[in-house]
Amino acid sequence: MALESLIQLSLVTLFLPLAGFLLLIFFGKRMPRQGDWLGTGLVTVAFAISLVILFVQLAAPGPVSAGFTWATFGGIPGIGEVNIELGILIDNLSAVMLVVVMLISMLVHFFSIGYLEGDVRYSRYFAYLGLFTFSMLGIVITHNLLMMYIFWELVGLSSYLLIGHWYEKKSASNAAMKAFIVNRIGDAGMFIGIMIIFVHFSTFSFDAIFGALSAGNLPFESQAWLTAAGILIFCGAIGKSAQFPLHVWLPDAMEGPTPVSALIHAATMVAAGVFMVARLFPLFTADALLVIAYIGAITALLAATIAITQFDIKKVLAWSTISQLGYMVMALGVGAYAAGFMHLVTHAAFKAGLFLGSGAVIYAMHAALHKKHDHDTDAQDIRNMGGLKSRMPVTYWTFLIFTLAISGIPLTSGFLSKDEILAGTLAFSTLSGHWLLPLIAFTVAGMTAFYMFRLFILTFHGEHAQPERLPLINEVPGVMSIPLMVLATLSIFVFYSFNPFGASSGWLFQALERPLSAVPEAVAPATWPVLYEAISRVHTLVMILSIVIAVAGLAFAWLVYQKRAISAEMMAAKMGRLYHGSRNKWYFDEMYEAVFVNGTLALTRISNWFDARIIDGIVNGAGTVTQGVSRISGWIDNTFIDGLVNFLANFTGAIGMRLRRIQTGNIQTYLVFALVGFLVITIVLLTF
Amino acid sequence: MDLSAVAFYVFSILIIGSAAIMVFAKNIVHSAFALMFTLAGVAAFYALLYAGFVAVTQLLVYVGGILVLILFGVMLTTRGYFEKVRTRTVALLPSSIFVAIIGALLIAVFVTTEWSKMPLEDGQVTMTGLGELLLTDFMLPFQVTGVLLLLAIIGAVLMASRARYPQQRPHPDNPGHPEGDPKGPQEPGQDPQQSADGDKGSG
Amino acid sequence: MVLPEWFAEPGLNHFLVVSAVLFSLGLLAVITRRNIIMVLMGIELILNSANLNFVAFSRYGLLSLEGHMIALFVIIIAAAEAAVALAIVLNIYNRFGSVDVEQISELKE
Amino acid sequence: MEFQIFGIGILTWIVFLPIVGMLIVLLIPSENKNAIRWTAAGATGLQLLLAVILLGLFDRTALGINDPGSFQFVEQFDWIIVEAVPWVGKIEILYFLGIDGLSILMVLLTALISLIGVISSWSIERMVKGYFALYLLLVTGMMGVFVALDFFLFFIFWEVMLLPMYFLIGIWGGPRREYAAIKFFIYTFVGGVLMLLVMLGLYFSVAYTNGAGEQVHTFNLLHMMNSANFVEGSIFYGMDTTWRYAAWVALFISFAIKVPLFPFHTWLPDAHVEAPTPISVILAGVLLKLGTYGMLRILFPILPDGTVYFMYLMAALGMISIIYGALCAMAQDDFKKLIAYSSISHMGIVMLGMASLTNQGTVGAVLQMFNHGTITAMLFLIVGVLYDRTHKRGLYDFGGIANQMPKYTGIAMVAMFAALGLPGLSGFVSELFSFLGAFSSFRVITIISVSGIIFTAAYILWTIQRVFLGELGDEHKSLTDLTGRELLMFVPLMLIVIFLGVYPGPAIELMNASLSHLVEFVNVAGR
Amino acid sequence: MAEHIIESIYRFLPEIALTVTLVAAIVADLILRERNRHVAWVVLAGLAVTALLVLGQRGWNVSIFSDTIAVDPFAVFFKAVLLVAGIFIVLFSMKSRELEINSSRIGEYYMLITGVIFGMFLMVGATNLLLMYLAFELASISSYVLAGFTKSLRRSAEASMKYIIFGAVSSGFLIYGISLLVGVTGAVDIYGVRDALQAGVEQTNALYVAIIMMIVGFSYKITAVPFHFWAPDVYQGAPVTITAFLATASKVAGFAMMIRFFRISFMDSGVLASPSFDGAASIVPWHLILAVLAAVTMLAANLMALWQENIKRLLAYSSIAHAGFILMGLALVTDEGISAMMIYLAIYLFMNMGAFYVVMLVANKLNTEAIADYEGLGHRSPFLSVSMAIFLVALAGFPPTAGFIAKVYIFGATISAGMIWLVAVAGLATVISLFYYIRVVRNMFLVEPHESQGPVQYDTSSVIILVLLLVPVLLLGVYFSPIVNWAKQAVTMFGM
Repeated sequence: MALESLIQLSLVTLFLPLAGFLLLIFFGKRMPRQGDWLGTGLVTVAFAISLVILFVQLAAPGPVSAGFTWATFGGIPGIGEVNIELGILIDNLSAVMLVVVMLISMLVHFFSIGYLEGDVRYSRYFAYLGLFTFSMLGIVITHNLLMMYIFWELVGLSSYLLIGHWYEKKSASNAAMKAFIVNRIGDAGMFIGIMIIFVHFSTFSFDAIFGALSAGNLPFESQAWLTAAGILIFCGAIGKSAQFPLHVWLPDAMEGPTPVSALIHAATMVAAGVFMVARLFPLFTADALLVIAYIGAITALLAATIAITQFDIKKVLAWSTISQLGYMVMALGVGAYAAGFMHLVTHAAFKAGLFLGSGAVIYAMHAALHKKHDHDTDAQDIRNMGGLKSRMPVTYWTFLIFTLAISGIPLTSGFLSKDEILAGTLAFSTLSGHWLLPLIAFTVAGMTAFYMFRLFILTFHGEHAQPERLPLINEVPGVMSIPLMVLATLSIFVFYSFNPFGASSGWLFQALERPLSAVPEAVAPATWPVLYEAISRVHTLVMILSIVIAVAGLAFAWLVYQKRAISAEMMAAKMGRLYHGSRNKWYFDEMYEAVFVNGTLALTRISNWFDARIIDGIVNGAGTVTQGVSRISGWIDNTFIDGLVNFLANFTGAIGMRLRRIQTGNIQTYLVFALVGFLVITIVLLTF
Repeated sequence: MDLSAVAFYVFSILIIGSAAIMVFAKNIVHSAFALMFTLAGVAAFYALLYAGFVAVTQLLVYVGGILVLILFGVMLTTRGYFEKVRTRTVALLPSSIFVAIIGALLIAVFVTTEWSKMPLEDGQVTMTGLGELLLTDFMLPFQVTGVLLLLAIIGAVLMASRARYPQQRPHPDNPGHPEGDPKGPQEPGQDPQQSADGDKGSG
Repeated sequence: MVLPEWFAEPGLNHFLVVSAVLFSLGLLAVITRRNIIMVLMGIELILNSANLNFVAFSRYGLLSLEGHMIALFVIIIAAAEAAVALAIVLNIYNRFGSVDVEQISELKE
Repeated sequence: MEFQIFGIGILTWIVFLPIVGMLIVLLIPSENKNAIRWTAAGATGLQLLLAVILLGLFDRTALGINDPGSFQFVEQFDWIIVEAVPWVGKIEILYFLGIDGLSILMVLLTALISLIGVISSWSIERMVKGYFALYLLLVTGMMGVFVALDFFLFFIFWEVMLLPMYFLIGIWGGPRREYAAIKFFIYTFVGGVLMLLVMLGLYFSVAYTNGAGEQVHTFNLLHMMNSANFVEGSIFYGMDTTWRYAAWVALFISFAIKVPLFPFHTWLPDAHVEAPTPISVILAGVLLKLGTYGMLRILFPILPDGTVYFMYLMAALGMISIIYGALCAMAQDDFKKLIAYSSISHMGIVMLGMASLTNQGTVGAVLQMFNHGTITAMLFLIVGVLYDRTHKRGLYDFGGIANQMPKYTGIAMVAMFAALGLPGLSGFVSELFSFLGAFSSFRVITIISVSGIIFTAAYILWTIQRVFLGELGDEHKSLTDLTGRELLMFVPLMLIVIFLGVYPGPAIELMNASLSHLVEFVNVAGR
Repeated sequence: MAEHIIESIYRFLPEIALTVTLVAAIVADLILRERNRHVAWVVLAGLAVTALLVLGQRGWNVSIFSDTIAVDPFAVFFKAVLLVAGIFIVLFSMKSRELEINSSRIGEYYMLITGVIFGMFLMVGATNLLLMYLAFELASISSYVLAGFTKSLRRSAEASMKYIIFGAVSSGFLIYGISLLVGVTGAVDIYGVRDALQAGVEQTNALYVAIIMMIVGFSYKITAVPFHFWAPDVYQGAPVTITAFLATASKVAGFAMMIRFFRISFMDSGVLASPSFDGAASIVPWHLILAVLAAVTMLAANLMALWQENIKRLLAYSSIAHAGFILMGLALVTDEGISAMMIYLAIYLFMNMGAFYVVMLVANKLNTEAIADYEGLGHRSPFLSVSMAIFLVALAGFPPTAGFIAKVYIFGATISAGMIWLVAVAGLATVISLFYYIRVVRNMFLVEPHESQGPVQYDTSSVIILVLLLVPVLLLGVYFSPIVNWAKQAVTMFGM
């Protein structure tokens, strides 16, 4: 297959979901079954094409790209031309990501058919899913920063729309808004980063930028600016991938329908940040990468500590997602490029599975509650669950596989990628001395195993909170359970590497070769051969350690929640403040509310006051003048109330008033004034 | 000090003194008579300045005409003889100081100025000369003065007379009462006794 | 300039000084007397003072007979003006029943 | 390029068609409301047709700006000629129309918004005749400003807009219309006086030698742009003199009032809130552009030294406007007022882009002018639709109308996200290029300004939440979705917004040559 | 000499025609007796004939009657302007209801109007100081009477009283100033003054006093602050036709005389301001005095106008303010400035007349002059209100009305002369002026009338007169080269 047709195929993949979106938004309501078949069908076709692309690309010698001129500047005599191109780049990275996105999207489409049955805006929902898929693909296959930013924001839009799908709920629309605005903050940083790049290189194209960088052409001739550009662009990832300190939106985003959480807020969109860092990897200096690594580490730890104490099934998964994203970011930061990206892929599968599984649970719980006309019990609270194993076997078993995968138990995909990340961090610390990173990485690995099994056990094992409700809970229909099974299958190691204890020999790891850094050597990170050597040295140790830690976490959870050997309440009481901090997400929301939200609101009020009182002054006065003499007295009162400028206008009017008084009606007074005028002129003239 | 100097001082005292009396006198009739002396004094000055014809005219027109006119005015605007003849003078002191400043200024300027002089001989001033000027250089002013006097007469008659044709026509546009005075904020109702066309004066 | 000497021989300046005094007194009458007729008399003084200037300049200054001529015209104008003014004063008296300037001040702000 | 209809140039047609319409409107008896409306629609519709023809015939490579040869559709006649007298040379005022890349989009925008304004005015029932007569006069003024190349002519058109606007707000406006109208009037009048003074100063300073060897004083903008034409010893002679800077400041203020830039902006919220919907549309859609257009057409090329000298001032004011406007918008409870403040914020971006004196910056700025015109027009129409139905504008009065009025909500979403600068819609493209251009000239200012997009997102989303999302109140259960007439005004705007968002290339190409040349010229002449 | 006089008489035909008109009016008044309102037609005919004769004078540049009066393009320009004013005033008077209060004396009214015009004709041409004074008095004395024409009204009587007192004192100042000027220069005509000044005058202080006193006299006529005090009261008290006349024609003539005096005696003599005042050469910074007067006038009048409740009074202040704008032109000491003044005066005539005419029509119908009573007029009488709005907008100086052109030229000349401070003051004053003009417009259009108030009717002839005034106000706004060319040429061919 000619490589050019890859471009065409990818365009088809890109536009099929968009077509679905457009058709559904305009005609969805009039279609049979509100057109869910259309959206799902188009995405399925697109998935098939993306598989073709992946296979062709893996067989092909190198990346393919194509572009067209979007806008042209200059080009008149005396001014050079600047072309702004949009275009597509298909390489291994994008091909893999393409398949991941399409796969999850397709599965979520199917799952949604069951999950959202009978929803008010059923067709709208599928339209938005199409829009999201389109936008996400745009990020994946673009060959330039601008288009990435464009789709970056569009993804944010579709996320906004989908989180706010049930906008009648105040919490849903709030969450949607919060997601968008927090993302915007990150995007603003990214935008500034892009500006730095563009203003210097006059191009958005990755290749051209890397090329220029390799040639030693730095933004504003300064390494500091390059680092800054890298960090600023990474801000986009901080927002989108919910990294500390912009992680606050993701848990709230769980207000959206659960399949949406699976697709967007677990598997694909939030991973876009990781993808972006991978895509721009050559651009980052060592300093920038270090910042990235630490951000990732902090995020991973922070989210893990919070996830431990949450009771909402989706919230636990949300925090775990953040934690895992932190992992990926950290991996990229330390230079373990393939490991980080591989974790993205594996995580996409099992986390989507987890979410869909939780969706199934919620769906079932909801149905049961509905039958009992119980509208007060929270269908998502794990304290209200328990013992579901018997009622939902498919869900149970698939969920178990996903949980094992995320905990990093061998034979799962999660073990493969997590192992590589841990190795990468440890290797990095041996090279650079940043020992905090591996420490956090291992701690988080243990915590992950613990809280995931806590969730698993509380949901599926033990006693149901209200035993009489349990019989009402039923397994979900096939359209929902089949995606679960697919994803569970994909969480097995064999799809990524035939060696269950070493990913580096697998096709995926091989395909994701770390690109060469384009930055000057002085500020470049350790090269891959160097890092690889270090990894090789620590690999066995890491593997053993990671298995031990994961099993320990698992066992601890088993002890606490299954055996009840240790009282969770007692532990919480002992932890005291720490527990409350964790339970309350370390008060980030409250802090932001107090500082940023209230600060901004105060600022708006100040601005508004300033506008109305101070600046508006002059015309207030002026307007009143014309509004009639009848209100003079009231107007004079205002003189002393309104602001400075107002005073000036009033002053004018007041002079007018004073001047008027000399018009007394007495002709002799007039004459005296005239004579005074005469005298003044004469004296002035004769004296000077 | 020759005779002309003596005459000058005598008349200047007369002029200034009677002018002062005119200004400061309480009784308007006294003022009018004081004005007469001033005007006569000025006429004498004219004579001193070789302007005999002007002096005569001054006497004729001013003393004979204007002053009489003023006296008529005084009488017509007072109810009964010498009853309300006394008129008020207000803010006299500040006004006097103020005017004195103007006067002082003028005097200072006049006194300190070195005037270009081309003294006139007595014989140069002849009636013939004046007449010639009147018919040559001052021809147009002379004619115009005629028009001016005509207009002044028309005006004076108009202002002082009562209506010629008492009957009123309604305005073609508006059959309403033509007397209506557009209402301005400062236009109070008229004194019924003094209302329209009730003119008592006569030219 | 020694004073006595200056006084000894009356010249142009002397007449001008008298004219200035007359002018000032005229002004004073105009601005202080409340009777309109008195105001008119003040105006006559002002006109006279101007006339005196003309004639004095004819006698001593650069003018010759023109000064006399102008003086004549001014006298005539003064007469015309006085006639009209008195007619107006009569009208005022008929309307207001008074010739007090202060009372005739309905037109004002 | 020549294009004439009945021997009269196309630009004359496009400017004076509304006047013809106005005269016809005046002749129609006032009872015949529909005839009046159709006349207005016809006049503006024809105008739009002509504008489209212009666009079709437009040569994208011609430079314009200060190059008389490359203006298009030029019509130049002597208008006022005063023959030479001993103390001053020959004086000429020209009837000089022409367009270049800077004005073509503005002409198009004016024609489009005018027509949409007429459609939106269909619901006006009071004194229809007077309304449309004034409206058409206003349209002529706006169009005239965009095509005039003689300062005098420019000024006349500029001021002609004032009175109709005053009446349109003052008679057909909301409860505080009088206050708003006078405020608008005074502000703009002050600007007008300043402009007049500078114009006269320039006029006396500029003289060129014509073919016959006479020295001719002229208001021709192109002659004013040539620094060699400044008469030695005249007030604006030379470069970087105090008087030139003073003139720059005065002219800048007069334009900034129209833009409006902080701190000259307070007329805008009031005018917008009180004006009837179509007038708000015109005001936001076209009138605000006059200020920035005037700067690019007159201030920059004629006083390039001042422009370069005060570059940072302009950028700083732009920055303040962006952030301050956004913050004020966030504080509003009134839907219309919110949009009004958002206009200040968005025009700040225009200012920032222009101030950069870079190619991308100015192109972005002009594109932003166009896009803001279409987007804000939509937003005001959106408020108007709601106001027509409920007579309420408070943001807290609504909620949950998304389900009740899906078409309306869809269109509103497009407009609002375009205002928010969402990629794929036109607002993004112009903001992008404005910022890109600005960043190469001012790093710190631009970085601060970019934070404005966060505030913008905040207030727009907040608005969407308060108005469209949430539970539907009972009193709004009877709301009807858009009618055909209303769709007619939204759809073209929406298509433009989407098209330019997806593919701005053609629009940029239209003005690229002229603006590149302008930037080049100002940078060379001003430094 | 005889030929000169015959020649002079030939050159003097318009003025003679006016005199004949005056006489004819007197005769007609006697003949027509109770139908004396038809005297207006006689006067109109006379003015028409005069207009023809004036047109015949175009291009002449002679000095007649022994250099006492000039017939030059400058004078012709102003005569034309004055005739237009005169004709319109007669037309106004025929429509005025107010004048019927004293309808039995309407014959005299027209005679006096003719007389005033005659006086003004002399004012614009006079080059002899005595004739200047005479013409000044001629125009004034008739005006005093006219202001009090509706003498049964107290306000009218008061107006004429105030007018004559202020006028007489001011003319006293003028003649006193003239006497000193004559004494200093020894010349009785302005050419002589010019020559004397050129030769150098030693009596600097006396010259100062003379010029200041003359400026006081002129300033009264053109209502420059602080010599304007009579104007608001008189304008308010006088019949509206006369107010219009005083506010336009009288001012035009005053300016014309003032321009001629300063232009010939000072500008032509090259006697301009110099920083040193101790030199022997007498140098009077008269233009600075005028500049300050102009600035003070613009500011004070506009400020005082802000609060007016009476429309006539408002227009009075407005006209005072305009005098300030116009006076700027003379303060510049350039021909540019003078031509700008001429343009301004001509345009000002139309717009101000128009405003007064509407005021009169409204007073005729509604019997009111209060601005508050203009509320809702726009709805009751669109044509009248729109016309009024146009006139006011023109007065405020908006394009595309003629008022804008007037401002453009006067501002332009000021900038050209480099008096930036003055033009800044003028700009400020313009902004202030907007407030009160727009207030009237606001009352007319932005306020709804009460339901009881029906439409205001007016007859066709009123419409025609209004249109006659509207056309130049609008036309001169978009095509003004004829008047500009005329003014500039007139200044070029100034005097001898």
